[in-house]
Amino acid sequence: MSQTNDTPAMLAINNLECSRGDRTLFRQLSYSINAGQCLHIVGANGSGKTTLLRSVAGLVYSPKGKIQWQGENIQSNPSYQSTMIYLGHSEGLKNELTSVENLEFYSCLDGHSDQSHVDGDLAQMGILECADLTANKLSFGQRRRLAFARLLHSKAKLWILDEPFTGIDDAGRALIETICVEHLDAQGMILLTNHRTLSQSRLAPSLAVLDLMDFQSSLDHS
Amino acid sequence: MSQTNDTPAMLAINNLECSRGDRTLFRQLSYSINAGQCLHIVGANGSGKTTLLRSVAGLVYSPKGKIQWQGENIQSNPSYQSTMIYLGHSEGLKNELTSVENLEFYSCLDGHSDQSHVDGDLAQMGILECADLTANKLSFGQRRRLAFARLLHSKAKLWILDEPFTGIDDAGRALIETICVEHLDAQGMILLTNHRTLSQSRLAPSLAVLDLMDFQSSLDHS
Amino acid sequence: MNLINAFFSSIWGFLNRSFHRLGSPREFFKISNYATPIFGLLFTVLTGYGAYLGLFVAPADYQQGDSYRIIFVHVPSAWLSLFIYMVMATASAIGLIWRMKMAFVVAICSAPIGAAFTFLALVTGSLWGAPIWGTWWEWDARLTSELILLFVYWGIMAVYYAFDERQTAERAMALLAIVGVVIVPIIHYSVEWWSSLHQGATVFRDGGPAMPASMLTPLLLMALGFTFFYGYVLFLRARNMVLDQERKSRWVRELVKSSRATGEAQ
Amino acid sequence: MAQNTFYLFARREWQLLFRNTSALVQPLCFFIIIALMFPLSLPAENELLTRIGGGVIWVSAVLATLLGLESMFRSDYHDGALEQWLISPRSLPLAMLGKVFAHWSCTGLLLALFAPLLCMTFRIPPDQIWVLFLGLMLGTPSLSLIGAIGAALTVTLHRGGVLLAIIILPLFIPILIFGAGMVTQQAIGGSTASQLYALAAILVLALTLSPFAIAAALRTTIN
Amino acid sequence: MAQNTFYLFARREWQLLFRNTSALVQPLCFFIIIALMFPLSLPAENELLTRIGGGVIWVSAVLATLLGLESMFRSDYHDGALEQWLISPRSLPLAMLGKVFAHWSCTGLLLALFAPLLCMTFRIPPDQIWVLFLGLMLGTPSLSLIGAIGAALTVTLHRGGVLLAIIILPLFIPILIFGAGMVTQQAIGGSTASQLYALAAILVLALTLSPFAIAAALRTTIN
Ligand code: HEM
Ligand SMILES: Nc1ncnc2c1ncn2[C@@H]1O[C@H](COP(=O)(O)OP(=O)(O)OP(=O)(O)O)[C@@H](O)[C@H]1O
Ligand SMILES: Nc1ncnc2c1ncn2[C@@H]1O[C@H](COP(=O)(O)OP(=O)(O)OP(=O)(O)O)[C@@H](O)[C@H]1O
Ligand SMILES: [Mg+2]
Ligand SMILES: [Mg+2]
Repeated sequence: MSQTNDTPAMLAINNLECSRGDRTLFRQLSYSINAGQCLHIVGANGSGKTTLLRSVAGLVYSPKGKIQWQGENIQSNPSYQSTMIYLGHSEGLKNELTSVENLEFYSCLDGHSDQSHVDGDLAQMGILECADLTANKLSFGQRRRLAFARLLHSKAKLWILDEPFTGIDDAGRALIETICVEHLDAQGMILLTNHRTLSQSRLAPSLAVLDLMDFQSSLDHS
Repeated sequence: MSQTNDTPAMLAINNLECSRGDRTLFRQLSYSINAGQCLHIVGANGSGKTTLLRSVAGLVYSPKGKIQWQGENIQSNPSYQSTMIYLGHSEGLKNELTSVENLEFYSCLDGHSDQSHVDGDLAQMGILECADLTANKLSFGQRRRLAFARLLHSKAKLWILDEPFTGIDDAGRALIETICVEHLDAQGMILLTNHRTLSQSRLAPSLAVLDLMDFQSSLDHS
Repeated sequence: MNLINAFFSSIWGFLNRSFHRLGSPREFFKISNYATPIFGLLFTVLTGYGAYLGLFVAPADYQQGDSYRIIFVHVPSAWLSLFIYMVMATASAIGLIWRMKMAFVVAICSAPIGAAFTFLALVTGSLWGAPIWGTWWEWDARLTSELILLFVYWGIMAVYYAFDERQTAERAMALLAIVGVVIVPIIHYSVEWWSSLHQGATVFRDGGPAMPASMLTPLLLMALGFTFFYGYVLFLRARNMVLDQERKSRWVRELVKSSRATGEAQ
Repeated sequence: MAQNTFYLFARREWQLLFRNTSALVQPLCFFIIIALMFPLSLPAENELLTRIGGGVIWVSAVLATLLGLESMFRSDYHDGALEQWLISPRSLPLAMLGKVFAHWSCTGLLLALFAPLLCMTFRIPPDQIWVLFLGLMLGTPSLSLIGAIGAALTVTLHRGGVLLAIIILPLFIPILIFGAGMVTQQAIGGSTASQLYALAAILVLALTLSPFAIAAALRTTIN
Repeated sequence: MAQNTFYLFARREWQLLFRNTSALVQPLCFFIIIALMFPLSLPAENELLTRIGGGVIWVSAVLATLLGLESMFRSDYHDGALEQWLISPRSLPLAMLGKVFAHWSCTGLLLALFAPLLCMTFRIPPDQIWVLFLGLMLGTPSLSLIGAIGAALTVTLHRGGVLLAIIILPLFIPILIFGAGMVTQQAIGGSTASQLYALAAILVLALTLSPFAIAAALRTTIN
């Protein structure tokens, strides 16, 4: 893993080990990400990608290893939390609220005092026609798009995206890629998983790949 | 749509129209599928693919149009229900039961009197190591694989699969394609959606594509 | 023999046809154009005459004086609260079995009216009970089961408004209405099954009504009048609902257009 | 295959219930706690408790059943299992009968078996305890069967639990009246036969009709 | 921003509650129905009802609160909203206080306001009604606050509802004893001050501590 040691990395994972039940998923995982980088985590089903992302988001705590943001531990660190967004398989949308209301809530939660951008965001994600439908009526892909609309005006530096392209059609995929590229250009960071290679995508230039396999092989040695 | 009118189609969709709320999703959709065919339904997010599949599965009832299986309406038609399997986004797995128990239940439900094949099925889907984990501990991809294990010994002729490849890694995708091809070779039928084209996949030879766009354009004329 | 057969089959045919005509929202709307004012008129005449007879002509009760006159409101509204429930349950069953849209409309439009009559029966009953029994509320079988009927009505309305897909809402409501029908015999027979404060069957009982004709006539007139009132309000509500449900259909659009045109002409 | 369907669903439900043994005794605990709340919140007089004890136990049984009903179909709805039952060729009413039976065996049956013990702490005389037990054995299956209709109707709704209570409690009330009435009758030395027959009639009705109503309700709400 | 968090979460909860207006009156209906079950299941004597009325209303209030608690965090857990709150920079205790406040305003507050009417049908004398009302106003917020801790602890569990009831009801019992005790005291002409102070003390404690307990419980159970 090529790391330049002179500039302090924004996000540093140090010797992380994650276990679930009796099973150790990966061990001695170290990696750091700098501004403008996109890290693509690959691995077979059940290899621990989601667990890694959730650890970095602070949702799973593992006693072994360290995850640091600008030199500070991420656990209950508000300055980290306010600069990080995690989007996983469950989108955190309330079925009873409309698309607009859902997005407005997250916009408030992310600290925007003004919600006028919400309609524009929905339009940009191509779901303006569903603005007043409650979320349980949305199609699978429309839900995913709604969840991603939150990224459009976020001030977060670090995006953690678990399989962002599931259920999204080709147009949507291009859209999300564009949004990600813009974020990276603005010195943002992305951590994502995807089962297909991204080397053909627009993200390729700033892409780094981390294969969880590499940290499982060490399991056999020990 | 090229249809040979002399052999009666196994599954015939006739002038189907589906609406949700005030919106008509598609109209005058007619299509028939014969043994050994795989129909790939394409369309943008929210165009109504899932609704179409659920209609064919008998979960959504639309008063306009007809869906027939071997000349009989599919509504509460046990002989149809016993030859059809629908796998959607929610897998129907009980979080509190282990993989084996979940699979055994569905095997019983599908009418198998003997459950000895269950372990082999799990092994074939590459999730034997999770056999005794309760389903809530499985990773996203492992859940999907478990749901697909049900297909391995099913006697159903018609498989209705909504985005079967979501969350599944490359090895799993190859596996599922193989299973599908075998099913088609045994004169089975498949109805599926997928956001990526399948023309490169092993399913290509028996593939037909139905674009929902074609049945939306007619909406503007009326 | 043939004649009788022909007679019955023509009656059956007529019923069948009118059933189907009523089943179509458009036909219903046409019929209701005439029926609504007729029902309204009958309601006014019958209730007016009944009230006149009841309040001014019928003699005062030798025990209760004039306070008994509340019977002319209490009994009809109590009867109607049960009658409307039966109508609602029947309509629900028809809707579920024959997938008939209008039946659901009738059922769901009946619910608030039925609830209102139940409420009226409760209020008039307790107003009447205050002087007669010396208490305005008692936890007795008839009174309590009538209160439960009010909750069943509310539950049915709550279920209808809890779903936002109309088809689902209608069918769910209909199912509940059918299940809830057990409450009706319980209310009706409660006075016999449990010893109750409330008096037993007075009008429809073996051996004829235990009531002088001077009281019975206004009572029956009022009951008939209330029934027409129910029909009147039902038609009004159902018309609104049908228009709303069919707002996208051609005949409603034409209706709107033509009424606009006449509005402009005037 | 028909008998199988009943057994298949009952077994699955038992599997789920026995998975965490604490879930198994929960309705029972709940029943006891509710019943015990009354002695705590009433003026302390022995004779009062003996008089109202039967009623309190019946109310607690109804509430305990109600609390268990809420979750009856909810998780099956959320994880898509319900859909699978709907489109399976198995008879849905029979399947639901199996499910309700398993459910009852871990709530109503347990409550009924335990109620006599509770009665003793309220110092209810043995003849009344016997009547109460009989009433609960006849009444609780109807509660589960009727309640399942409500659970099926509200399964797709947010905050369905409270709506469930509102639509179902009025239907429970006749059973409650007959069941508690039996105890009161016994206490004053009257005949309990009419209430007993009424409870039995309700049970027969519920057993034959409610499986179909549950199935119809599920077919209505899932689409 | 701090005040905002409270308001943000309270408003969201209200939005959800007001979405279907029937959900709003449901806890109230439930309260009434429970309270109604008693007169139906007890021997018919006027004086009996007047004596136990206060206790019955308190028990009903506790149960109505309990039923509403079950769904408090459940849907937020299933749709992933809870995760998002946990990793947001907002103060979680404050957010939870907002949520509980909105929840209480549509359950406990409504119940307390409605209880006097119910009391009248039980023929409870006005001075006792007043005491009961005061007790409910002080007691129900504590019920909601303490109950939310239990709801947070059991949110990830299948059939959590019943477990919730079991771990929370014992904690509710002190409140119930003081609240119902106040009414009994008033009935026999005693002083109600000590119970009043106890309820107030519990409320202050619950207000200051339980938001942190709720937040801690959520952090523990979600991972
Ligand atoms: C809140 C209190 C009351 C309620 C809820 C109530 C309810 C009812 C109901 C539901 C019926 C219709 C029964 C049926 O058709 O099967 C009815 C009928 C009747 N009620 Fe009441 N009632 C109340 C108080 C009273 C009082 C105080 C009186 C007078 C003493 C009274 C006199 C009658 C009479 C004479 C009938 C007609 C009986 C018949 O022939 O069916 N009710 N009431
Ligand atoms: N009540 C309603 N009113 C209007 N539109 C509705 C309503 N309910 C659902 N819809 C719309 O119906 C469509 C349902 O689409 P469906 O789930 O079949 O799409 P899909 O083709 O499977 O999409 P995806 O690719 O995202 O899975 C969505 O566009 C949704 O917005
Ligand atoms: N209690 C447990 N005991 C043993 N293994 C467990 C336990 N809980 C979870 N696991 C395993 O931990 C892994 C979790 O994987 P995770 O969800 O991170 O996978 P993933 O790489 O995201 O997979 P996918 O590609 O399917 O999303 C799974 O393999 C699961 O089987
Ligand atoms: Mg994953
Ligand atoms: Mg879809």
